[in-house]
Parts: sequence; structure tokens; C-alpha cells
Amino acid sequence: MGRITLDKVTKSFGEVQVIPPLDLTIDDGEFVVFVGPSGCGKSTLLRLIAGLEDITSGQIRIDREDATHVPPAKRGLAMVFQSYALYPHMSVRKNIAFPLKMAKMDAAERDKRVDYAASVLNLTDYLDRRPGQLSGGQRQRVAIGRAIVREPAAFLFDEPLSNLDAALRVNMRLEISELHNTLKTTMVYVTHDQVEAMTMADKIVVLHAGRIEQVGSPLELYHTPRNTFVAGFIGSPKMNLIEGPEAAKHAAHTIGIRPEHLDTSAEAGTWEGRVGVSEHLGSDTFFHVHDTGLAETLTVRASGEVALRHGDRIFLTPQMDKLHRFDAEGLRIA
Amino acid sequence: MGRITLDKVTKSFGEVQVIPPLDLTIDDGEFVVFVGPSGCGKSTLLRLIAGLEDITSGQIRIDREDATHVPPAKRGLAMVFQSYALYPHMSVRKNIAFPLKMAKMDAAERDKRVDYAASVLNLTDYLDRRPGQLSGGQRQRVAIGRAIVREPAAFLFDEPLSNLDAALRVNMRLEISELHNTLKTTMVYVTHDQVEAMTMADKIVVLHAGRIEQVGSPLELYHTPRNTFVAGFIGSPKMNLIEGPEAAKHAAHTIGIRPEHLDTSAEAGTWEGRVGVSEHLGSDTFFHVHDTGLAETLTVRASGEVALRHGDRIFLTPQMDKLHRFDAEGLRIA
Amino acid sequence: MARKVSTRRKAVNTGIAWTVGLLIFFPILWTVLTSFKTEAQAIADPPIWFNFHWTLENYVTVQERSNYFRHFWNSVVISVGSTLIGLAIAVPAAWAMAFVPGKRTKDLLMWMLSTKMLPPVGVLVPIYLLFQRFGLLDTQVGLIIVLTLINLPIIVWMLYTYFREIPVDILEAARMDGAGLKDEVISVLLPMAVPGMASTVLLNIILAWNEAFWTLNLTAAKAAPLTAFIASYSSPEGLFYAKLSAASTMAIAPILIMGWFSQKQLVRGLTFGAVK
Amino acid sequence: ASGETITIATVNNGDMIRMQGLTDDFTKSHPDIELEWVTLEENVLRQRVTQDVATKGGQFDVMTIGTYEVPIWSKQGWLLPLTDMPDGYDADDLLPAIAGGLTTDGELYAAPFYGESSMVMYRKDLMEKAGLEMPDAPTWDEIKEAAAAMTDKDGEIYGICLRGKAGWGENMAFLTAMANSYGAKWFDMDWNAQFDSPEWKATLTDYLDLMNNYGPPGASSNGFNENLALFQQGKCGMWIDATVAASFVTNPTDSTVADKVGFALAPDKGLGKRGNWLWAWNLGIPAGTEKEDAAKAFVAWATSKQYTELVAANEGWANVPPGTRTSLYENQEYLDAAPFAKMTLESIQAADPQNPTVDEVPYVGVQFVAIPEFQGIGTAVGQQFSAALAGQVTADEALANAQALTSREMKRSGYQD
Amino acid sequence: MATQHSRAAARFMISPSVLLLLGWMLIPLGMTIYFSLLRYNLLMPGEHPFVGWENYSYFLSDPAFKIALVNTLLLVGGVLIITVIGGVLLGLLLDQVMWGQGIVRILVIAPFFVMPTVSALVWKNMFMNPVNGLFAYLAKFLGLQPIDFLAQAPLMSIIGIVSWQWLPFATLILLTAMQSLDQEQLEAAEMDGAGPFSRFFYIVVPHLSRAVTVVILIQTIFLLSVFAEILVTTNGGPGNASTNLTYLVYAESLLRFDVGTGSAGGVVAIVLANIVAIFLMRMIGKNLDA
Ligand SMILES: Nc1ncnc2c1ncn2[C@@H]1O[C@H](COP(=O)(O)OP(=O)(O)OP(=O)(O)O)[C@@H](O)[C@H]1O
Ligand SMILES: Nc1ncnc2c1ncn2[C@@H]1O[C@H](COP(=O)(O)OP(=O)(O)OP(=O)(O)O)[C@@H](O)[C@H]1O
Ligand SMILES: [Mg+2]
Ligand SMILES: [Mg+2]
Repeated sequence: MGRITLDKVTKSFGEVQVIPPLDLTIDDGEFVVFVGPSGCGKSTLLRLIAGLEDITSGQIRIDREDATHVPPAKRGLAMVFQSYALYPHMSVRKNIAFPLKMAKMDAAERDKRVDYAASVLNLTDYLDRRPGQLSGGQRQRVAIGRAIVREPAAFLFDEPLSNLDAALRVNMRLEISELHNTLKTTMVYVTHDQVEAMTMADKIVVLHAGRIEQVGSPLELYHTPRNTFVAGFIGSPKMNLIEGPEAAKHAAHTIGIRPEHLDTSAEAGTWEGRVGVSEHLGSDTFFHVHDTGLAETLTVRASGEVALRHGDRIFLTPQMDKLHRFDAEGLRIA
Repeated sequence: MGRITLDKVTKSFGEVQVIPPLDLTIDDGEFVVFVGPSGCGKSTLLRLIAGLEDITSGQIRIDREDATHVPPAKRGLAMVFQSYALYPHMSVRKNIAFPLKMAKMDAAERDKRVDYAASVLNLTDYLDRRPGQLSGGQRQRVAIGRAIVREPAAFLFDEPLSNLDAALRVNMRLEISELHNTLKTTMVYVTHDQVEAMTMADKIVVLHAGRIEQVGSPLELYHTPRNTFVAGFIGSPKMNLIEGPEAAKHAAHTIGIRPEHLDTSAEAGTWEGRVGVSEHLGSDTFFHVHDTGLAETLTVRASGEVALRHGDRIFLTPQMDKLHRFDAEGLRIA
Repeated sequence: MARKVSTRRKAVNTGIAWTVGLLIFFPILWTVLTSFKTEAQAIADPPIWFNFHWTLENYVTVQERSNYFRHFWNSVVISVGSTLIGLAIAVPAAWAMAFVPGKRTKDLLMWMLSTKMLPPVGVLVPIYLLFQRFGLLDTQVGLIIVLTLINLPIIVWMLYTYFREIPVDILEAARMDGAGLKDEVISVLLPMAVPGMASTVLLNIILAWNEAFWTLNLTAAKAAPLTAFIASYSSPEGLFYAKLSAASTMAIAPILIMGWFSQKQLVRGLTFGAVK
Repeated sequence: ASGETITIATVNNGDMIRMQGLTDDFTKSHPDIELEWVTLEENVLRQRVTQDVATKGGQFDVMTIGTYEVPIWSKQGWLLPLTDMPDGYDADDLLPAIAGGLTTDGELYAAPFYGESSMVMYRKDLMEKAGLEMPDAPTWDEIKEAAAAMTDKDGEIYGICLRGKAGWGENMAFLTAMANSYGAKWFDMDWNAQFDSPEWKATLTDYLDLMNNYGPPGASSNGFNENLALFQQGKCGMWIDATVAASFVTNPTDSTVADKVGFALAPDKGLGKRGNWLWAWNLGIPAGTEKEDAAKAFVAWATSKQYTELVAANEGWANVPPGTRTSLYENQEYLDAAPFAKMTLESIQAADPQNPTVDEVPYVGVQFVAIPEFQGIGTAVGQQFSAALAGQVTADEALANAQALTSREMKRSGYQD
Repeated sequence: MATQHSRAAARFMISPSVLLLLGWMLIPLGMTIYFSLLRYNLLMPGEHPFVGWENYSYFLSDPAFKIALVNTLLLVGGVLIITVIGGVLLGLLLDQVMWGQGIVRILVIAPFFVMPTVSALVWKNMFMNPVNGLFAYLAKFLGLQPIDFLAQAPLMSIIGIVSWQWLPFATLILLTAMQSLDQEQLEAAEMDGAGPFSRFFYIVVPHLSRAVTVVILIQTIFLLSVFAEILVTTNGGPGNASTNLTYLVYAESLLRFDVGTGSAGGVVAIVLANIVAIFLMRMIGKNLDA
């Protein structure tokens, strides 16, 4: 019903290979998030799955059938675009009904499905408006509505929340998660925001320059990043990565410690430094510690408030069980 | 050197008064953030200070001098726009040098200042590029560079980070904070993102429909929000606001408790409910609790991981000293 | 910048702008005025402005002399016909160039435009011979063919620039939604491009309406549009300013009125991608 | 042939437009023939009909052509001979001087609609004021004297108006005719261009002298129409131009000076030739037409005596197309209505297309040279002389340029080796 | 959007336009080139012997050719300069706050709708005529000698007429471009201390460069073949003072009916137009991508 398999898929634009050979299986009903920095090939990968781009070599299977040369319309997938890509000249109702109309579904059935989707997405009052008369969040919901009426084998989302403001983003994140809980359809979701990835995914695929760096559940990635790239990418604030003699002490090329795993003290600790900028969120405080004798500035996260001021001296101690070690290639040392 | 005073300032567009009479003092060297929902008048207020809009009535003083009718160029302020408003046909160097050129500064001095600004902002390698060839973060820095070369009495920022992606936003936030520490110039910063406000401000001004709801340091706002609007607006995830009988128990119309101030237990507590969507960030877990008998869904924030699954039963207990009480007008009850 | 513009400044702007506007418009105004005068008043010294006896006599004379409505109708058929056919040919081409651009798309477009640089006089005789051969002389069909071909590059270019502003995402969304090529273009692309298409249509009607070389040389009586009509007034026996003015007014009025009524659409689209 | 439509290409001058207005008469008597009119300005007309006839385009069934085209075209076989004209057409009534130019190998190839020569039209009142009298056959010197006497630039009265607009049928018609009277010619017997001759120099200098001193401003773009307007407004003392103008300048509805106009023969230089031309607008039928009978019926109607009477009945005798039929000049009604009739007839008879110049030349045509190349050369030379009038080149330069371009063209066309 | 499927569709969709234009270009052009190698005068039917380059050398050695070439460039250049500068100024004017802006725009736009023939007739007769034209009245009213525009400054007069017709087009495009300028950029410049003139030259003018290139491209296409205006007003004269290439070719092929030479001239004009085109396309290509 919604199992997608990529088999040695590559993609080149002209001379440039943006996706080197890549294997990936997305199981039926899974919520998979592709995450990675800008330009790493997330959208390209999603579009290959959608069929909006030809793959250069390899094979794509959807539910065990070879879909490599199947045109997008025939793959039974639905896509939600970053720009929403609503049809501006059609009412919300017509937008949502469009795929059904293309499938030549009869009008009565069409209306039923649209009404159902609208009620799920809280759009019933807006069915006669044009997209231009909706707020960002509402547009986003229309785009999702257009995707769900088709009852696709899988949903593809390309950064669907990046045009929304912070507060709305949090809400929509929840709505999409709830939708997944309700529909249990496969979802492939692209984002560059690791918070989104962490909060939504069953399985995260971390991409870097077209290559898969790690595949795993959010907490797997948080606890056992396979390499320094994943370590640095997942978690906020970023993991502190320390090289040089200090790392050598732990028989590693690089050691990593997350800001929340550094204990602070005014008297004693592993590293002594000076407090730089601190950020008070009320619930947490992030502060940046300089002049520890390490090349890197360390970021520390403390719960609640900490009465530290710019320039104060401070001692930091890593929680040893939370220390990550990496070799010269950046790979995790078990 | 950079003290800005607004005295009964109002602004109307045609018939509509978007800023009712408003008083505000921004002290020299302060980092003041205007925060509020979209459309509340933040940009308008900033533009009134800049002189890009005429005030309808009232007075603006800069360093004690009446600046109400002084044209923007003469106010000695620099502004960084949300769209950056770089000059697309000029190189980075020319962009940064433009205000100096307009001030008829001689070329040698100009170059010196530009080079200095570029080195502060890490732009030295890009001085000969056009804005179109830069990434978002770099453009942002150019816009700041153009502002700092003038050595203005104060900087005005209008949502300077809203076009950047999450990771970059965090970095630039730090850079601007550090810049403020270095230059010690007054900065007025507009954002709709309370996290930005909390992490950067010396003083936050919360606006709502053109009115000032509260002015204070980030922690003041976090701990003692003056009303439900501020309470709900500051802090992430949002404070849980509870009305009805439960609030009446505390002799209030509304009570508020932040997600991080709810203790959880599997056995006993004030409220019993069912876990809905939970978001695992590794460092924290947010979960949403339904069916507590309250009208509202409660959000809970727990440190680290919590082994709770969708549908699990849970007990929640507010930390009583962290409970906020509000009256029927929404005002804090001391 | 919503800062107050002083009323005085506004008055000064208004004064200058109206003066300039009226100066630019004046030749047309004067022509129209003259068309209502008698011949003697038309060349009176000093010129008479408004206080003359308004007469329709010139219009009557002009209409007696040549069948205005037939010319008018030919103009309509030829300009609208060539524009619509051009549109039908250009839409697919513009779609292809805008949404499936290749390395040579720009070159192709520039080549198309360069065909417009063929000086018509250079190829009149060959075209005349071909037309004669195929019985197209003095037919509406013949003129529609020629005008379609000369305006095609402009139509393609204009459509291309509008289509390029339409986010590809939306067409891709349609494709994901199961739309075939035909649905993609007709149900999604064209409705979105309506303002641009309106402007394209208008501009091309204007260009076709005013095209004076081919229309004059390839027609005699049956298919002759208004350009041919006016040709019989150039340098007539004696200088009949009033009649000339009446004929001129009749020739330009339809398109002028259409242009005025549709100027919003025309202006909005008339940028050839010059404005992003 | 029932329900035939014939397309008539014609020039947009007053007589033709009048004819267009009278077509009801024709359609009444020929109910099965419909007429389509294509009225064009002279140059455009000439281009369109020539192109059409030469490519056998077949767009027109009747063409309005000039005396220049008829001999050339008939030789090419492009025109149908006008034999079998309907009864009562009376071809013998046509003026011999006019018909002669339209006849090739004894066959008439086009029917003259109106014929003209050129003559002097002058303002009797101004002459009187200046204390002068215009002889019936003036010389160029007398013209100059009169022009000088009448000119009053402040009063916007210019002694003489002449054609200045470039074109072989515009300024060159006048200048060629004037040159004939000066003893100048286009070509010698070996087809050598003659613009380097003193006669041409005299012609051009005198012309420029007249125009610069006594002519209206902007003369270099004045053609027949412009001068007519000037004269009708009373701004010209004299005007040497087509005899047909006479009916316009004496028509009180259009002319402010209708009752003050006198006429005289075109001037001479005492060399035996007068500076007048001979021209007719004629109706011809292109060889390709499929509607020969209908076309012929129309041509016959338009150039018949009855048509003359029709015009006379509708518009008065003064407005009938002149210069084609002997009978018209024997009609007392016409002679009464048209004070210029006698002078017109005399002018026409004074022109001799077969021997246009003082010396012998290898070509025929008074104000043109009846060779196909003439249109191009004549217009190019006309451009030069017009430029001289506009002051952009001197007379000598204009003549040298004319000489060069004419020689060049003649050489290329194979008249010389 | 680049699957093989869509590429195939694109080729199919674009082919009608390409084939038609190719036909339109090649068939008459081929015939023109063929004619240009023949001695072919419409007035002399019969044989059309092959004469090689004779027509070309004849056309190119015509003294009028050089004049026509210069006039063509002057005409195109002159109109472009007037319309671009005038368009910018008018655009600025129309961009100001005023009463009745819509009406002023309607007034300014009007000449664009006027047939070239009509505008030439109207200007020639009713304005530039040295005796009855309005300019003459104006001159007399001011106590000056009326100028005979079409005789004394024929090319300038034609440039004036043509500029009048194209000014609205330039104004419209430039005005739209001005209005599309990001207001924040102007505000930023204002904050940076730039006065109105600095803002205009440093911000507005560079922003307009794209629009200006488009104006230049489109107008050049039409201006290279300006014809009706010359035919109606001056017939290329006096002398050859207002003859452009198009008119010269017309004179050869349709006044002298020398199709051979006319065709040779046509080919020359096409070659020159293409040189201009390539030059322009280079410029545009650069500017349109940026
Ligand atoms: N049509 C194309 N032609 C050539 N290169 C392309 C094309 N589309 C994408 N690329 C290149 O492929 C790489 C991957 O692009 P892609 O859009 O997939 O990145 P992304 O991960 O989605 O980035 P973002 O987060 O910015 O959306 C980039 O280097 C991009 O420049
Ligand atoms: N030029 C204007 N004319 C009329 N109303 C305006 C204008 N500019 C702003 N407004 C109105 O004033 C109010 C405040 O707008 P403002 O742009 O200051 O909001 P904001 O707080 O900056 O919002 P955002 O976060 O979306 O930028 C809004 O209701 C807006 O519609
Ligand atoms: Mg992407
Ligand atoms: Mg704002």
C-alpha cells in the first residue's frame, strides 16, 4: 500500500552527479523525514520519487512494482509543495476536487470526499474562497486537503512549513503528526530544520551532498550519531565538537558533548572558561563559554535560569556517559 | 548618543489609527526588541522612529532633540530591512560604502571603514560579489555592514532574520548579540518570534494592536507577565492557560502554568489525562495531554526523554509557586 | 513611503503632468476637432479652437466615398483573427520554452525575434508572387496568414515572459494530481495567465490593426482594412484638412477606444519580462 | 455575365472621386455589374497597378494609368486593346494629341478620362495692382517680372507657386517641360544624359531663382495639391500647373479667388517650344482580366460623351472632365461655363509628344521620357532638384548628381556600352 | 520539470511555431536571394538572365546607399534616445502623486494607438505644413519665420513623428519598471543619506536598465523598418535626406520596379538588420538573464 524502494538510484544534472548511488526503503505507513543542509539533494530525491524528474540510473519501486518509468500522475502519490502550489484561479473546493476531477470521478462522490477532507482539516468555512483570500496556515491545509482526497499510496511533503511563521509552524507540525496518526499512510517529508525532523519522524534520513549519512529513529540519531556530520546536525543547540589533545585524551580524533550534557560549577570542573553571550529563555539558559583553553567555544544549556553574567568565570564538566567519540574520518567509535 | 523618546506618538493610516497614543523611552546602548503578533504595528513603530513615516501626532526625540520633523537621513539612525534592501547592481563593497559616499567621505577613509566592517562581519572574501551571488546569511551581514559603517546613534532592525533558515537564524542571532556587546550602540529590533526576543533583548516591548502590553527584561516577562496576552506570547511551548472552575479554585478568572512547570507522574497528581502527540527532541520531550477534564489540552515539557506513548495515562501536577493568576480583564493578580 | 506629500507639491505635479499629457495628446485632439469643422474653418488663420459650428458633413462625405464599415470589419477580422490564431500557435511554444527550457531556448527565442527584423519591402515581391499563385491576394485569409506570421514572435515572447512568472510548482502539482498535458495547459496554465494573455491579445490587435505595409500591398477592395481606407486620403486633390481629419478619426477611433478601455490590462502585461 | 464585380483602381483626385459618386448611373444601366473602388494616392496607385499588372496579380479589372504607362505597357502586351467599344462611343471624337499618346500600332489601348496640359494661372487683381498685364503667351522673363511685382511676403502673397516636391510626375513634370522651352533635353541621340549642358543649368538656376525669391515657404514639398490649396487661399500670384486646376481655382465654393483668375499659355524662351506638358489619366484594362466585357462597358461609360453630360447635369459644366473630346470644346454651354476652355485646348494642342524638344531626341514624351527606366531616374533626379530647392545642395551639385546618377542608370540598363 | 516525457512534449509543442517561422523566413528569403542574382525588372518581362553580384555592386555603389545607411542609424538611434530619455522623465512624472493620474496616463498612452499613416498625415499636414500647419501659425504668432520642417529638417521631423508614436510605449514599460522597484531599497537609500538625485541615479536608473534594454530591443525591431512615415511625409527627400534603407529598397523595387536590385538591397538590409540584431541580442541576453 505504500512501500517505496530506491535501488541504486543516481541523478545527474548534466555533468554534475547530485545523487550518487543510493539505496533506501520506506516502509508502508512510516513517517520518514529527509533532513540535511540546503542543497544536499533532499528536494531532488523527493522529486525522483514523485516522478517529476527522471532518474539517471537505478530503479524505483512502489509496492514492489517498478515505477521507474511511470509518469507522476500514475504513481499514486500525492505531493505537498513548499509553495503550496495551489491553483489561484480555483476556489478551495475546486482545488481540492481537482485530482478527483482529473480521475474522472463523478460529481457526487467528489463532493463527498471534498467535504470530508475539509471537515478533517477544518476548512469547511473556506470552501468557496480563493487561495489568495486565505492565511498561510489555511493555504497549507488546502494543499494537504488536495493531497488527501486522492487517498494516495504515500504523501510527499517538500518543506511544507518553511513559509509559515514560528508559532504557526509549531501548530501545523502538530496537525500533520496527528494526520499521520489518523490516516496511517506513508509520508515522506523533506525539511532542513532538525527540530521538525526530530519531532515528527518515525525515521530520519540525514542527507549530505546527496549521500545518506544515517538512517534511524530520532532518538537513535540523537544518542548514537554515526558521524560528526550527524552529530552536529541533530540537536539544538548544536553538539560541541572538540578536536586536538583534549580529544586524544579519550582516544579519539574528535569528541562531542551536547550542551545539555555539560554540568556547570562555580568552583571546579574539567574546563574553566569565561561566559560570553548568554541567552535567557526563562525555561532554559544557553550560554557560550570562551577561553577554556580549547580551540572551540563551548555552548552550555542549563535548565531554568542561571545567574551568570558576561565575563563571569565558570567550570564545565562533561557527563562522561554522554560523551561521543569520533575517529579521524569522523566516524563514531563504538 | 542614542536615547530615543516617544512622547504620545500616534499614527493613523487614513481613518484607521494603528498606533494609539504611545510613550516609550529607549536608553542609550540598550538592546530593545519590539515583539508582537503580525499586524500589531511593530514595523510601523520602527518606521516612525526612522522617519520613513510621518507621525500623526506626538513627538519623537533623539538624544533630547526634537526629531519629529527631521528627515530620515538626518536622524543619524541606520536601518536593516527584512528584505535586506541591498542594492542589487552594486558590489558588496559599494553597498557598504554607499552611505559613506552619500556623506561625501573621501575614498581612502571610506575604504578603511568598509574593510573594517567587512572584517568584523567576515565578509572580506565577498567584497567584490554582487548581492545576488550571496547566500541569505551573507546578504544579511552585508545589510548590517551597510548599517554599521555609518556609526549611527542607533540601529533599527525590522525582522532581519525572518528570511533565514533555522540553523542560520540561530547563528545570526548570536552574531547580532555579539555585535551589540562590541559596539554598545542602541539597537531597536523588531521580530514576531518570541525566542528571538527572549534571547537577544535587554528590554522587550510587547505590542498588541498598536498598544504596549508590557515593557521589561526577558525574565521579567517570563516570570511576571502583566496579562494573559504576554503570558501566552512569551515562552515556548506556550503557557497553558486554564479558565473555569479550576481557575476559580485559585481565586482567579484564568490561571496559567508553563509546560516546564508541570510535574508528571504515573501514579498521582492534580490532573489525570491521556498522552496525545509527543515530540522527542532528545534533550527534551514535549507532550500533549488530553482528557484531563479541563477544556484545554495541556502541553508538558520534560527534560531528556520520557518513555511515554500515544494513549498512555498520566498525572500532572503544577508547581504551585510557578502558577500565574489573572483576573477577568486578563490582568495579573499579584 | 507613506509620508505626506504637501498639497502644493501635488498641485504642481498635477499642473506639469496635465500640461505634458495634453501636449502629447494634442495632435489627436486637434484632428478630432478639425474633423467637425468646415474646410474653411479647418485652415482658418488664426486657428479656431472650439467656437465653430460643429458639423458632421465631413463624416458623411467620407462615408459616401468609401465604405467605411467594410474596411472597419476587415480590420476587425484581420487583426482579431491573426491574433487568435497566433495565440493558438504560440501558447504551446511558450509553454515549452518557459517550462521545459533547454540550453538553446534563449537562442531560439532570439532567433524568432530576429525574423521580425526582415524588412518587409525586401520580400514583398516574392510574397506577392506566392499570394498570386495561391489565390490569396485581396483575401482576409491571406492577410491573416501574413499578420499571424509577423506577430508570432512577439506573441511567443510575451507569453513566454508571463508563463515564466508562473511557478513551475503549480504545473507539477497538476501533474501529480493526474492532469495530462492538455489539462495542465488548459485547466491550469491558461486561467492563471489570463492577465498576460489579455495584454498579449490587446497589443497584437493594435499592431495588426495599424500594420500598413502588407495590408495595403496585398489587398485591393474586398479585404482592404482601414489602413487602405486611409491611404486614399493621403494627399488628396487639394488639402482637405477637415475630411482628412474625419477619415483619420474614423480610422483610429476604434482602436483608440479599445486601447483606452483596456489600458489597465495592456499596461499590466506590456513589460516583456522587463519587470520582475 | 450576371452578377459580376469589377474592381477599379483609381487615383484620389477630384474628378475620379466625382465619378465614384456617380456610379449609380452606371449600375442602373448595367444592373448585373457591381463596382469595387480602390482609391489611392497617385504614387501608391502607380506602384500597386504596375506591380499587379506585371506579376499578373489580377486584382484589378480597370486601372487608372497615365500617358506614360500606356505605350510601355501596351508594348508588353499587358493591356487589352479597346476595340469593339459599344455603339456611340465615337473614338474619333477624342482629341488627336491625347489619343495619339494612347495608341500603339494603330490600336487604342486606354481611354482618356481627362486630359491636360499646363498653363499659367494668375491673379488678375494682383497684376492690375502691380500695374502689369499678362500676355496670352508670355515669356519666362515676363513671368519673372510679374512674380517680382506681385510678391508681398508680409502679406503672405507669393508671386509664383511651382511644384517642388520630388517625383517624376511632380517637380520633374514641370521642370522637364520648362527645360524643353529652354532648349534643354534629357538625352542626346546616343542616350547620353545632358544635365551638364548649359541649357539645363539655365533652367534650374532660373527655377531656383524664381522660387527662392518669390515662392512660398516649404516649396520643396509642394506638389499639385499643396499649390492648389495655396492658390485657392489667395496666397499665390501665379501658378503654372495642370490645366485641370482651372476648374478648381474658379470654383467659388472652394476658392477664395474664383473670380480673379486669368489664364495664359505656358511661358517660352523664344526657342519655339513652350514649357507645357501633355498628360491624361486614362482607363485601361489589364490583359489578365476575366471580366473583359464588364470592364469595357465601364470604361466606355466613364469616358463617354454621356458621362460628360451626366456630370454637367449634376455638377455643372465647369466640372466636367476636360481635355479628351473635341466635341466638348464645340459645346457652347461648356465654353460659357469654363472661361479656361479655350486656353486649355490651345495648351493641349501646343504640346507635341513626338517632338518635345528643340533639338532632336531619341525619345517621345513631353514631360517624361517614355522608357521604363524613367520612373526611377526621373524621381531620383527630382530628389536632387528638390534638395536644391530646399537649399541642401547647390544647383551645380544637383546637376552634377543628376548627371551622374542618370548616366549610371542608363549604362546599367544597356542603352550604352 | 525535466523528464524525457516532458521534453518530448516540448519539442512537439514548439514545432508549429518554429516550422512556420522557418518557412516564413526561408521561402521568401530564398526567393529574394534568388531574385537578387537576376536582372529582373518588372517592367521588362521575359528573360531574367543570371547576373551574379551585379545587383549587389550596383546597389552598394549607389551614393544613396551610404546616406540611407547613416539615416537608418540616425533614425533608430535618435528615436531611441528621445523615447528612452523622454520615457524615463515621463515615467517619473507619472509616478508622482497628483490628481487625475488615470486621465493623464490615458492622454499619454494615446499616440501608441494611432496608425503610422494617420500620424504621418496629421503631423505633415496639420502641424508641419509651413503655410497652414499649426506650427506655422505658432511661429507667426511669435513673430518668427515659419519653418518648413519637412524640407529643412526632414530627418529630424520624421524622428520627431516616430518618437511621438513610440514615446507611450517606452513610458509605459519604464513606468511599470519604476513602480516595481522595491520601496525598501529607496527607503534604505534614504536612510543612507541619499537625496532625491542620488536616489534617482544610484538606485532608480540601474534598476531600469533591464526595462531599457527591452524597450530598445522592441523598438529597434520596429524602427528598422519605418516606412509609412517617410512615404507619407517626404518620400525620402529632399534629395535623399530622409531615405532610410527600407525606403531605398522600396524605391528600387517598387518605384523603379527593379526587383533584382531591390532584392539585393533587401538582402543587404536583412544582413544589416541581423548585425544589429546580434549586437542587441548580446546586450539583451546578458541583461535578461541577470
Ligand atoms: N534543474 C537543476 N539543474 C541543475 N542542478 C540542479 C537542478 N536542481 C537542483 N540542482 C542542484 O542539485 C543539488 C541539490 O538540489 P536540491 O534542490 O535537491 O537541494 P535541497 O536539498 O532541496 O536544498 P534546499 O534545502 O535549499 O531546498 C543542488 O546543488 C542544486 O544546485
Ligand atoms: N501604508 C499603510 N496603509 C494602511 N495601513 C497600513 C499601512 N502600513 C501598515 N498598515 C496597517 O497597520 C497595521 C500595522 O502594520 P505593521 O506593518 O506595522 O505590522 P507588523 O507588526 O510589522 O506586522 P508583521 O509582523 O506582519 O510585519 C496593520 O494592520 C497594517 O494593515
Ligand atoms: Mg529543496
Ligand atoms: Mg512588519
